[in-house]
Amino acid sequence: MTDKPETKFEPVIIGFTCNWCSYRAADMAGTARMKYAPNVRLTRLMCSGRLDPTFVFKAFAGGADAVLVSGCHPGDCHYINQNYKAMRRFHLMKRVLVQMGIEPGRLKLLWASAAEGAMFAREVNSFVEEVRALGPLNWNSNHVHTADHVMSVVAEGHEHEAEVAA
Amino acid sequence: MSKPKFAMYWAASCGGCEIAVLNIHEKILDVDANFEVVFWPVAMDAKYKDVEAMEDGSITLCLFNGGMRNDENEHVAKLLRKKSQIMVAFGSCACEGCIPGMGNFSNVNQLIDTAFTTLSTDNPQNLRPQTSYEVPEGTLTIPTMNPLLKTLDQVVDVDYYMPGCPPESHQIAAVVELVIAALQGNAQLPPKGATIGAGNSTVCDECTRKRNVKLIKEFSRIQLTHPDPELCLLEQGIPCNGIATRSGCNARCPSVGAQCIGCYGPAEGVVDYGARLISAFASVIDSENPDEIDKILDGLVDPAGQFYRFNLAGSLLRGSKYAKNGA
Amino acid sequence: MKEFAYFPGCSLEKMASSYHMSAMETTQKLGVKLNELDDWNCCGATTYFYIDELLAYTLCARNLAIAEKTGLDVVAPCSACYKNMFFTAAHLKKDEDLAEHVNFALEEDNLHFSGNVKVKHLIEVFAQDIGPDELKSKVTKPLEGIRIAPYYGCQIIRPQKEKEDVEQPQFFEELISAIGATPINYPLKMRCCGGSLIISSRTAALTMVRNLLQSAVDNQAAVIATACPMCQVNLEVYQQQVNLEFGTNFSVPVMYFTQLIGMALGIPNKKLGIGKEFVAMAPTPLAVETAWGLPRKTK
Amino acid sequence: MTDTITFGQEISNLLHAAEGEPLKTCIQCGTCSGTCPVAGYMDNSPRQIIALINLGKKEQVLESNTFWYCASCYHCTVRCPQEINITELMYALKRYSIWKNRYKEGLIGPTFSEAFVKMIVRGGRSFEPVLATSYIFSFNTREFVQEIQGATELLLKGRLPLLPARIKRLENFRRMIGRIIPMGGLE
Amino acid sequence: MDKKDEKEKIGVYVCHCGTNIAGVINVEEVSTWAAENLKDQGVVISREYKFMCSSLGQELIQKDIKELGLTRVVVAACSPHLHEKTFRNACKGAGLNPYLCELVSIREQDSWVHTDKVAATEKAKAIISGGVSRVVYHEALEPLHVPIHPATLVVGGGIAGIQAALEIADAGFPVYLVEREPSIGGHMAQFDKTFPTLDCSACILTPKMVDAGNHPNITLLTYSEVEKVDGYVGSFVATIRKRARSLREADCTGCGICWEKCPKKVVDDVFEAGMGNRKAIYVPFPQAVPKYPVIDRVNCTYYIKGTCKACEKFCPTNCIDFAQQDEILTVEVGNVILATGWDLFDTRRITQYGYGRLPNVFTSLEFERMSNSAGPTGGNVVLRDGKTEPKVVGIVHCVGSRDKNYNEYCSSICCMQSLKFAHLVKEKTGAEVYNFYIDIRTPAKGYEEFYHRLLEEGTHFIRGKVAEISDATRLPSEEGKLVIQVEDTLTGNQLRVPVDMAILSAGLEPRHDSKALAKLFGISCSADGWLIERHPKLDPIATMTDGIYIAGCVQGPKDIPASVAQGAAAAARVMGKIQQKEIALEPVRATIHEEQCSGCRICNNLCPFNAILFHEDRMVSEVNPALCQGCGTCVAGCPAGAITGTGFSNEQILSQINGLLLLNVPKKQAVAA
Repeated sequence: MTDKPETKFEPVIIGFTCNWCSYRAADMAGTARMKYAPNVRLTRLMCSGRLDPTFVFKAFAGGADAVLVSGCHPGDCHYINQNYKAMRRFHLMKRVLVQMGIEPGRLKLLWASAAEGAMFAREVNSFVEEVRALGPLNWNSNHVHTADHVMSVVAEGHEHEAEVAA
Repeated sequence: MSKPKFAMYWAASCGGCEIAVLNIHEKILDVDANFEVVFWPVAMDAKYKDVEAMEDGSITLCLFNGGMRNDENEHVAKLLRKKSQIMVAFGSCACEGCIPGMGNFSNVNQLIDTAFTTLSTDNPQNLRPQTSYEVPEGTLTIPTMNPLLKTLDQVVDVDYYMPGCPPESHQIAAVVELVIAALQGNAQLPPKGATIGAGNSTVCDECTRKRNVKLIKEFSRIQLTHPDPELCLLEQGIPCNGIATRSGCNARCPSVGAQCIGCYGPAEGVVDYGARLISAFASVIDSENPDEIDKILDGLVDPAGQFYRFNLAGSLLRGSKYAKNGA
Repeated sequence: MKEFAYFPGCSLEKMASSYHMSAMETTQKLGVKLNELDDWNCCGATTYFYIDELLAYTLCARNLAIAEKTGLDVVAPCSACYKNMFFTAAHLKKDEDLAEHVNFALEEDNLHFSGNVKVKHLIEVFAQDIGPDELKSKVTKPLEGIRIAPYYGCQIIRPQKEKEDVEQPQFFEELISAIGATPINYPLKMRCCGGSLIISSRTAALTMVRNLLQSAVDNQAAVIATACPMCQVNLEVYQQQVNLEFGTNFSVPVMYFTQLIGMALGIPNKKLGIGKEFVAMAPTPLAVETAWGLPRKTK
Repeated sequence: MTDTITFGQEISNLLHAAEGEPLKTCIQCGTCSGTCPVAGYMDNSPRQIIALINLGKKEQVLESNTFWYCASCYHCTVRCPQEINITELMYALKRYSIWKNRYKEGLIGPTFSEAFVKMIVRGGRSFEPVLATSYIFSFNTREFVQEIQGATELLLKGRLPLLPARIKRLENFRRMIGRIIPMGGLE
Repeated sequence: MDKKDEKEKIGVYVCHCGTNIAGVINVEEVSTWAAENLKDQGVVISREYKFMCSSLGQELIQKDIKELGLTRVVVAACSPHLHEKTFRNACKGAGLNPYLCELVSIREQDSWVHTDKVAATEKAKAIISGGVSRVVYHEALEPLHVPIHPATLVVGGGIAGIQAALEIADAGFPVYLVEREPSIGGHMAQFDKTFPTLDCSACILTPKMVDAGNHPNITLLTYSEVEKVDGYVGSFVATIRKRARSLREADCTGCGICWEKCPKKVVDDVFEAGMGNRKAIYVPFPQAVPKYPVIDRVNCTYYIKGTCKACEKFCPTNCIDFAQQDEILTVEVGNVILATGWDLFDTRRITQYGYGRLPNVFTSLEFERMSNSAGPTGGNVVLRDGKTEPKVVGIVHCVGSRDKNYNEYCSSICCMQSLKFAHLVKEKTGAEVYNFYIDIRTPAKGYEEFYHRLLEEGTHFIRGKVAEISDATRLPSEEGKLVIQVEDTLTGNQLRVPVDMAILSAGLEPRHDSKALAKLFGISCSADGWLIERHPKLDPIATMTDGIYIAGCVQGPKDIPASVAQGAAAAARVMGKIQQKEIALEPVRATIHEEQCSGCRICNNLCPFNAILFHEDRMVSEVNPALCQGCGTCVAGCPAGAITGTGFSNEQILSQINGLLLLNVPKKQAVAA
């Protein structure tokens, strides 16, 4: 592989932010003129709890190389605790993505308060670098042999059943 | 006046849909009385060239089951589309890929490897099927596999969708009745693109189990527990897909104590069936601690299989409509 | 029968052999088996962490890896050994990078540490695994009337591991009560004995020893109980030098807690290594009172 | 991309278990010094050492005896309101000082430490009599006599070993150490 | 995403924001690009302008709406948090529903954070493309209108709650003031003097308590707790448990004979902070409002043994009622003010300070009671033996505050409180006083002057956090004293200060049950337990839940003037709301489509505002739009896709993703994807 500098891979990242903390963190980064990589395009939701896994899958299916999900810190949600629901979905989504042949590193969850502009900028930069290292999303070549994994778990389950029966 | 013409075809499917059609009992006689069956490979001898010879639009109703696994499937789908007035994606395979669609977790080479090299296969010379092969008599060909299995509507325009694996016989009977009534001018057909032979809501709508607010502390596999026969299965930690699966089957599985596995596909307007389930299951996990959440999720042995058993070919991530290198 | 891997540490070979003897005797009597680790090495003391952190972790990890092979939790009687091994295990479990480096070195001795060993101090075995109630039920010669100063020292308790009380723990007192003696409350029970400063900064260390002895004596302690060979040496062996340095007249016996427990369990003195002290403990409680008098103020 | 690294960063990098630069969060409250049993003997209190590090006064810190007086009692660490592991900081400073081969004159700590380390590398276990030679000659006469008296008594009570202890798999052990530091460096 | 049948007419407006945007992004190029490439989406006009938010810029949009018949507007400028309202209003002015306008940010999220001009310009195109795709699916919305009930519920009868209640009641609106203890007054009633003016606390508080007790518009519910809150801004329904006082208030005159005659003494660890006693039937303090006592059933002999009834025997009006039951009241209110105050940090947690072990270590509240002339020692500052005056007193600042082992925050009142203590000790005993501090924080009016006064009075100030307080004496001068060990950080000296008495200036903590309170009222509280305000600077009074306000220490540690100010401010906000008679709510709401809902109940507990109701009879769930806050969690969670969320619908967001990925643009034009 001979990568010329001008053909450096620029990933496209779709970001989902909540209206109250993380979008404001992005605003804050702007107001403070902090610089970060231009690869992330943000969508505003009212709350990270609004994040429907469909949106994430849609972004990947539509050609995004990675997806950033961002919300208020746990315990600080402006809708009490909806970000925990986002967190739970994030965990399950990640498992499904792996089975679908998408590297888990392409989905990132970032808690950012409205004051954490600098952190937001820093995290975006490091995420862009991480995704750049992963290369373009090409998940059809990343078929994961889920069958092996599943069969081993199923076998375990059967052993367990046998134990129960005994 | 001659009777309206009827066709039924199976692409990548198991044949269960045909059996379901025959399973409508005496109503099958109405089919025979009202239609002239012109093409139905399972039931009668027919050649593609006979179909090719027909006039475009001469078949009134075509029930097409099976997914688009290879170029032959696609060829027949396009052919029948051209010849038919009403094209129904019949059964889960045609609608959303169904079990054959699970092949989309793997690429073609992996599928062939699995079929020809696993222990149960006796293949000492490690042979692989070729799409064309020269013999003294000429060239032998078999159809070429598609990189991903496609649903019917990813290949041709579809008028109606009839979900189910297979569609429930009572629903088939109702649809047949409706079409006959419409042909006689006694009823109106639903708008194009509609799902027929199914409900508007999800399986829970028809399920009689008692239900409460849901909080899941542990997922368990149904064979490892003794679920309460009265209570919602999901509340008991059994991953029942009924919440997201289109109604129409009279909650057949939950009513006999098995969890819904989702054969009726997504509800109206849903973009990605699995995403709905991921969101719903995860939302009601009863923990705010990431480690504990992970532990609870370990109870879902094969999440992608759980959520996409029937819908993989219609999904955002593994449907050929979206997969960049798929089509 | 409870079983542990046992890491005696260098001091217990000779300098604190009585601690070793009494530990083996008492645990045996209380139904706990200590299996000495095969071919253990020095834990590195605090000194190693001065020079090279990675090397220090490796030394501890070698012992942990040997222990891991036995499938048992490892027990250390010396506070410094305990602290080093406990935090090495904790760091290696948390820091994959560090674990990789360390395991690379361990390969030379065909060892691998995967983080599955719990490290305990000997006194925790008595306080938690045996427990004061069980201990009390086995006592045949309660040390009634003897006022014992529990000396915790530093590295059993500190640094903090979870959210346990690091300022006023009580488990040592409970053990003393269990053998029928009276634990005394004195303010310096958590203070430092000076540790290795006895070598490198003698005056400072002797002052610390002086303060500790004074606090114990002011509160009428007949004996100081320790759970660390370093503390024992500093408090006992250096008593003469404290007396010379500060013109005091201390003569307080400093015993390992296992020796005191052993006495209460009726184990003969000789088996407990009693007789190697600089300041002998009086044979009976009465004698304690008369031999050293109460209270014994100096200066 | 910073080309220069501050003294504070250098020290922070040596704090193994900490993240970032914990010393920067010091509020100079003095809890550590107030708690320290040896603070009276130090030329700079632990609090002052942190202030000096944060100011970048490398020379002053290296000239200080503070960290060589630390007894590793961890009392400051459990009380620090900013949860700075001050004891580990003292270790880090010792390491730094030994690596740079710079320490205040007349201290026993550095030579003692090196002797100890070499001893373990040789035998795998500690042996007090050899160790004693590393420090005993720096004592004044009175201390010297006291130490010898104490040692004699220990010997008589059977508490001093006469022969150095060694571990069995010494060769493996040495090679193991060799993977961490080249042996030549210490032998 | 499939396009809708009827094509919208969309106008795109790209702002230069002077050079803020145009300095990095090629605005002209972006505007032309949008006009050409987003035609298929319905873009009929694309313009750029120096300052879109100026009146000229707004007129430009309005003119196009009128002349070109625009049905949708996309403005690419600054963050929607800044000017969304502006542009929506501009559209409204031209007759277009304001919710058909979308503002996308190419300043905060593009020109200000990127330096690469080409990349920034391309990103701006993608952002606008996303906005255009999204706006197609916007719906015309109308704000929701909710009527406001004129009554207010104030929870907590400390100074903040009293102030709020009085302000609202004086304006002529009804108030329910609920207090857990038998009397209102709160912590302020326990104090002797208040800093920095040293007014007598009772002298300034009692009149306000009496006013609150007598006010015709205030319903005082003491010894009561709110158990349940339903409803939403404008019409909350609160369920209040009025605990049985075991006497008929209507007959009680508050004469005091009952508690004189009561034989059962109880240590009072609430009002007297454990320093004094009360009886089993008691009023917490003489000036209590209301004046009626309560029987403490846990300690009353009658309730324990079944005999005694001394109070009943001696009561001249025969008002004692042992069989009295708790009363459950439901009240309807339009707004709620929470002013439940604080708890004192438990100083036992810092074992090295010896509280509870060393008798002469006192907490700040203990000292408050001790120095109060109506308190257990009659205002004498004495040691635990009750008679010896201390000769040396040490006051320890920051106890439990500014310490990650306990509470990381500064409790903000302890410095001034400690200075006050120092003054009082000196005044009452003439003792030497040492203040041990990390920093002296005296930022309010008159505070620094008070500090100077203390310096002049000769109080010793030692800068250093106390390491420990012990009875480990070493020198003859320390004999029988407490030794405070500290580094004087200004000189670097290690000090051992022998004192007779140590006072721990303990920090303020959230009420132990503040998390339950937050849950009850559906608002958020920080990890510490302080309730979270809508905005830390610009809206410290309101919460994220409309109609619920916070005042005083429930929001964070503060002193009396600040608590009073917040109480009054909360009242002003409530009165403003009441005057509006009805309020408009943002129409971002979720709706459940009944025919699609299967009643699976997944969504039911996804809503922290209890806005989702399950109808057992019809087996469907329904969203109450007035309770719904529009977070959208249920929309994302519904497995049947039966819930839609206005303003953030699936179509809008999916379409925006398409736009952001430039999937809506003819292939050859797609840039840098």
